Amino acid sequence: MSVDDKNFKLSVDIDEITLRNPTMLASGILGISQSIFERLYDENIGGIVTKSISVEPMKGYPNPTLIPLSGGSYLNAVGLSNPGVNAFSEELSQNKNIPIFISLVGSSEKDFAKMIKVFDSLNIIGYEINLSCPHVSKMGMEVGDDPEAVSKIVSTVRKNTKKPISVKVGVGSVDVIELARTAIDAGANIITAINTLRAMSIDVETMMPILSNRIGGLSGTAIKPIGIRCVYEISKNLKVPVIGCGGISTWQDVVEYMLAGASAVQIGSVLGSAGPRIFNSITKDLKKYIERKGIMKISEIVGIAHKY
Amino acid sequence: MSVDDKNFKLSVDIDEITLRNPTMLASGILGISQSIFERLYDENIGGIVTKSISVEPMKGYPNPTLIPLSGGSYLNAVGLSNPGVNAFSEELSQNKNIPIFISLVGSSEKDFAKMIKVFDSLNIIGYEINLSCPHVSKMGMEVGDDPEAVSKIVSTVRKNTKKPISVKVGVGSVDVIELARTAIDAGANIITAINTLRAMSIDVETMMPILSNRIGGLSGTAIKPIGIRCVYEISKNLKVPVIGCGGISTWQDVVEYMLAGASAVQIGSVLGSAGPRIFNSITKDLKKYIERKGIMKISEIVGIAHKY
Amino acid sequence: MPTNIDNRRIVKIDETIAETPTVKTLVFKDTLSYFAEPGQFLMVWIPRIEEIPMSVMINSKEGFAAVTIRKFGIGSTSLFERKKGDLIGMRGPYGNRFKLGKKYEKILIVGGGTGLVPLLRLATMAINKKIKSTIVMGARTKTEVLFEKLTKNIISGTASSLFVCTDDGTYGIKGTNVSEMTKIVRNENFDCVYTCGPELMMKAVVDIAKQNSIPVQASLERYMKCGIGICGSCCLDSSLICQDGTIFDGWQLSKMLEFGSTYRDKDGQKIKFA
Amino acid sequence: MPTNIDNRRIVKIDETIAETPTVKTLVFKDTLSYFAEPGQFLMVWIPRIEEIPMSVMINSKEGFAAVTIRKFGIGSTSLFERKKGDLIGMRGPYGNRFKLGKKYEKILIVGGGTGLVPLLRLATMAINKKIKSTIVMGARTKTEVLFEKLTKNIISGTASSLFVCTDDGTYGIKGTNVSEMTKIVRNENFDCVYTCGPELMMKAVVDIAKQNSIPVQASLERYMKCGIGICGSCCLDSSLICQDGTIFDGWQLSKMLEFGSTYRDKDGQKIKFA
Ligand SMILES: Cc1cc2nc3c(=O)[nH]c(=O)nc-3n(C[C@H](O)[C@H](O)[C@H](O)COP(=O)(O)OP(=O)(O)OC[C@H]3O[C@@H](n4cnc5c(N)ncnc54)[C@H](O)[C@@H]3O)c2cc1C
Ligand SMILES: Cc1cc2nc3c(=O)[nH]c(=O)nc-3n(C[C@H](O)[C@H](O)[C@H](O)COP(=O)(O)OP(=O)(O)OC[C@H]3O[C@@H](n4cnc5c(N)ncnc54)[C@H](O)[C@@H]3O)c2cc1C
Ligand SMILES: Cc1cc2nc3c(=O)[nH]c(=O)nc-3n(C[C@H](O)[C@H](O)[C@H](O)COP(=O)(O)O)c2cc1C
Ligand SMILES: Cc1cc2nc3c(=O)[nH]c(=O)nc-3n(C[C@H](O)[C@H](O)[C@H](O)COP(=O)(O)O)c2cc1C
Ligand code: FES
Ligand code: FES
Repeated sequence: MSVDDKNFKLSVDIDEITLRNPTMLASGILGISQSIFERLYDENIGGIVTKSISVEPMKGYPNPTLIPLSGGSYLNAVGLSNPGVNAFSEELSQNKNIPIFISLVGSSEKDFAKMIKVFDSLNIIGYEINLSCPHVSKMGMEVGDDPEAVSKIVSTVRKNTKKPISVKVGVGSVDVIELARTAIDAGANIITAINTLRAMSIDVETMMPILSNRIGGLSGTAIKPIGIRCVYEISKNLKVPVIGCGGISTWQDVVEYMLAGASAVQIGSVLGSAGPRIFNSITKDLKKYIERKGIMKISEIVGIAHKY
Repeated sequence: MSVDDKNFKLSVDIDEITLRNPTMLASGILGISQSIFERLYDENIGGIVTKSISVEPMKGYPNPTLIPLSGGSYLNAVGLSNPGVNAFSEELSQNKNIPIFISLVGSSEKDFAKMIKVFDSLNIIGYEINLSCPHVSKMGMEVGDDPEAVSKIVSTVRKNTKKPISVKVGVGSVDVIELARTAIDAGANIITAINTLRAMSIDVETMMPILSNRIGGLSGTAIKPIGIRCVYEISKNLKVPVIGCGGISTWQDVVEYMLAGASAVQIGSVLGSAGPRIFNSITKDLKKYIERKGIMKISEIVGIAHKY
Repeated sequence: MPTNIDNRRIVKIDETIAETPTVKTLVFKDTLSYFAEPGQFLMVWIPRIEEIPMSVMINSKEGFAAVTIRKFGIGSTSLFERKKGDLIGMRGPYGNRFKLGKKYEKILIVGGGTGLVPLLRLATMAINKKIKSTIVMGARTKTEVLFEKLTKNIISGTASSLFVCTDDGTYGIKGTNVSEMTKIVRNENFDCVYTCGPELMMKAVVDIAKQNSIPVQASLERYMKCGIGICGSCCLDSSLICQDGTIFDGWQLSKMLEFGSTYRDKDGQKIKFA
Repeated sequence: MPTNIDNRRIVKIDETIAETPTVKTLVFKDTLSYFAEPGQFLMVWIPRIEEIPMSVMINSKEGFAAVTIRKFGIGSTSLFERKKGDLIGMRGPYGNRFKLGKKYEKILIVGGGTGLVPLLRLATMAINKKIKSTIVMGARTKTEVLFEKLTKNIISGTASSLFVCTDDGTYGIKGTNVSEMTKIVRNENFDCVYTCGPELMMKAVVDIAKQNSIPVQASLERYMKCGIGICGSCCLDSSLICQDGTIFDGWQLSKMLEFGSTYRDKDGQKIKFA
């Protein structure tokens, strides 16, 4: 079997982008180093989303910033720590062939315009706008919960770049479909769903919140059924390309998201237990699955569950 | 040690109600039979919330209505099946000393007024209004997502009864604190948080949604960190008695909810794996915990985490 | 070997066996079901149609099990109509099991219709343990007699025996399995009586066993949604049929006011047995 | 024995040992830490203050382990100040381990400061396996010499030996552990060199080992948030120190352009080693 045939079977289109397979790195996971991106690409990842980048470098919150919960779930409040637009454009400057989305976070339209100005000449395939970080004031979710702000920010990004824009939504206090609709109306091409859910953990011996920020975002296996539901509802109602994210740890989870309507998926927390080689093993298993099912191309399964 | 002493240590006050211990049965779990309530009371449960009752009997959805997920989480869409107000008041007519909240669900103020007329003379301690069932149209969450409807329904219930009213909130598309505030302003005494979260599961072999209703509510261990966060935020912001619910399966989980601000807790899904005797074992362990910590009364720990 | 019984398995139907015009057996490969204890049940998923509780039927192939369905409402009819190669899902096996005392030598098994399904698994086990089993099966009429050949195979070459009764006398002994049981227990001593079938039949079996001071175990049925002790729809007095049962002994049954008297329908209202 | 290393344990500090004016050891009971492999680390929680990675220190009591802290910034200072009876939390032990080849007979251990912590666990293990260990420890000055007595206890009655160096010559051999190592490897053959300490020191140790064609293993440090391969903050080239390391061999180190050259700060910007 030729390499082309192999690529053909797993390759997916998201808006105008083609990825060699539907697996992507979720934002904020291992997401600040070009060397790591190259290692992941060697492990057959389909695409990369970087850590959310802001105009200025951010130290983030003190530790604990991440808590492993039981059964493959995690709670985090890293506080969007990132090296800032300048250091990060330097980091990506040598990128050649890795399909990278840069995730952007900011509190004003100006922030986004500034970053695009720096990033847009890099070898990247698009942007993901993080409107759904559930634990940093004035960024992420607080913006995402304000439809007017969403609309303004997305239009600004749209005006400043020709590259595809994905808007990452979460389950906050605005209906996820409405949020997605607002983003699409303002010029977004793709919706990424979902980010972490606002959550908390308190230690019973010390009686204290564990995260330094007290409240953080829940990720991992716990949120998969919620992510599946959001992808299903968004893709069914809006007929836009959706990238599914949340709680994926097996090839079955990838298939489940695609059946729900995701054109591709992002994988995050499971890297903690499985390491970067999971992309290799999941893509191999995806290929076995479509061959067993007699499906020509994995993209054929996108949204099949809508029929039933 | 006398019985009184035992009761004193674990007893909790919620608004004007005193329960012998903070553990309650969550609505919809084993919740339609007086004989079962008596069995649970023999197992040392603190209080009961019944299945959500509507004016007319409801068959609910066809099966599958409940899916066990991995790691102690569940997805359900039973469709609020219940025997209706008349059969259920008959069911409870012989209740003497079991502290029962009746959970009410309806789509109009009239529905609620009708039910209270029938139920209010029974031997019950209060009502819980279900504004947060995430998977039945025109009931539960669809009402809960409409602040005006919430306000009207709660005021109507308030006008028709002198008993304490708890309003059960969930993570939908309205901010949980705002929803709680609306309910309290309209006359509710207590907030129960949280209900299940809208979620979905698709089978990868048949490519079909599993629940007959396709979308259902996520319960069990997955949602605990979200429930803890909601209880923390509601009790911190509104200073009202909160009953915590969601993903409790151990005494540590009960303590965690109480530290977050819950005066009592409701326990549901874990009954699937642990059976009714879990109330007995959890209350025993709670007693050991407070003795080890040198705490006189478990209610002293309510909301301690707010201090840090 | 898989261990999480809650995990839904999707299986291909390997074989279908027409037992009577309205009863069919579907055979499939599933390790957990193969190792089911006698009396346990599966929650069988008919995709996009229903999920219904079904006792685990024995099958001769290693690693295989089966369900035997009586065509009834939407769910069972749709399952009945599945063909070889179709996909169905299942979780379980759930519930407790028929218990065989260590010193048992002779047992009496009384069943009717698809109630025979768990009893055949029990009979197989008892006979393997060299316990002499007297099996009394009832049916309304000749065409509804179930599993006769299979049962004969199970008992062949052993001291166990089979009595087939039809209400209308078109086959075997004329009369109900209950009236036949009454005769049998008059002449022979048994360590235990086991029964599964329509509730009023079981009620009669339990009463006769009690009158004759024989221990008895009955597998009860109630409307089930979750099958695992969460929803409460299967409650009978203070018991949950799915979690505490389905099998109860004479002592437990004697305290159940609703046994043979009332059941709850899909919305939880109490209905009297006709 | 507990098995989920990700589970946070809250332990009471059982004993505190002042090692130097700025270094303290906290002893606590924790089965998982007691069984830690040499080189593994814990994520130690100082409630409402910080969570910091700490190598697992040996302790003589069964079921007990320890951490040895150098007072530095907020987190380490706050941990340093904890008293007997105080509660701290921990998860782990995480990371890979120093490997001892099956045929090893003689190893060289070169460490400085709290970098000695994982090396002492290694030395204990090596000596138990009858591997002759030459331990070279460095400190800037006499008051900063760490674990000398403890190490003497570990090696007493064995063929192993200890060299203590101070940069300023106020105690033991005058000079760095690196210059001492240079002398030692000239006269003796070793199966492997193990090192942990400041990165530029380790870089020198690794270079000398390479020049002398001795296999080498070094335990690296980078800023860690998660400790388990999720956040990426500990990346060094394409490696994650927490998940792929902390221990790397000479072959891996030779491909790491950033080793001894740059590290990333808390926001992920690359900084050159001074
Ligand atoms: C533990 C157990 C084991 C069973 N084993 C078998 C078996 O081996 N073979 C067999 O043919 N039948 C068995 N049944 C009965 C079988 O589950 C029902 O006949 C079947 O569910 C009918 O479904 P339906 O959709 O065709 O009927 P519907 O038209 O939906 O309902 C008709 C009647 O069937 C019963 N029923 C329907 N759904 C359920 C349900 N979820 N749980 C319990 N009863 C239900 C009720 O009495 C209901 O009134 C068993 C039932 C239980 C509880
Ligand atoms: C695997 C590993 C094992 C370690 N073992 C020990 C040990 O046994 N004894 C000991 O005293 N120290 C050890 N350290 C170093 C120790 O973690 C840091 O000194 C400590 O975290 C400083 O925290 P702070 O809050 O006091 O410093 P800050 O004032 O917050 O920071 C000062 C410097 O400390 C380091 N640091 C701070 N936080 C971290 C962190 N989360 N991860 C890594 N480095 C950090 C950074 O270099 C930082 O620039 C180890 C580090 C690692 C990575
Ligand atoms: C440690 C950590 C950091 C994260 N940082 C970001 C971020 O910077 N931007 C963002 O959009 N999402 C961020 N996320 C959310 C993930 O991208 C993803 O949406 C979420 O973790 C769910 O996927 P998972 O269950 O596969 O982890 C972060 C998640 C984790 C666990
Ligand atoms: C099968 C099932 C039925 C439920 N029915 C109701 C209901 O009728 N009314 C209600 O307010 N909540 C209902 N719930 C939600 C529970 O009361 C509870 O809020 C939720 O399950 C979270 O708690 P747990 O994780 O302990 O199960 C139901 C939950 C389950 C699993
Ligand atoms: S079927 Fe749900 S409790 Fe028995
Ligand atoms: S510390 Fe997070 S990846 Fe290593």
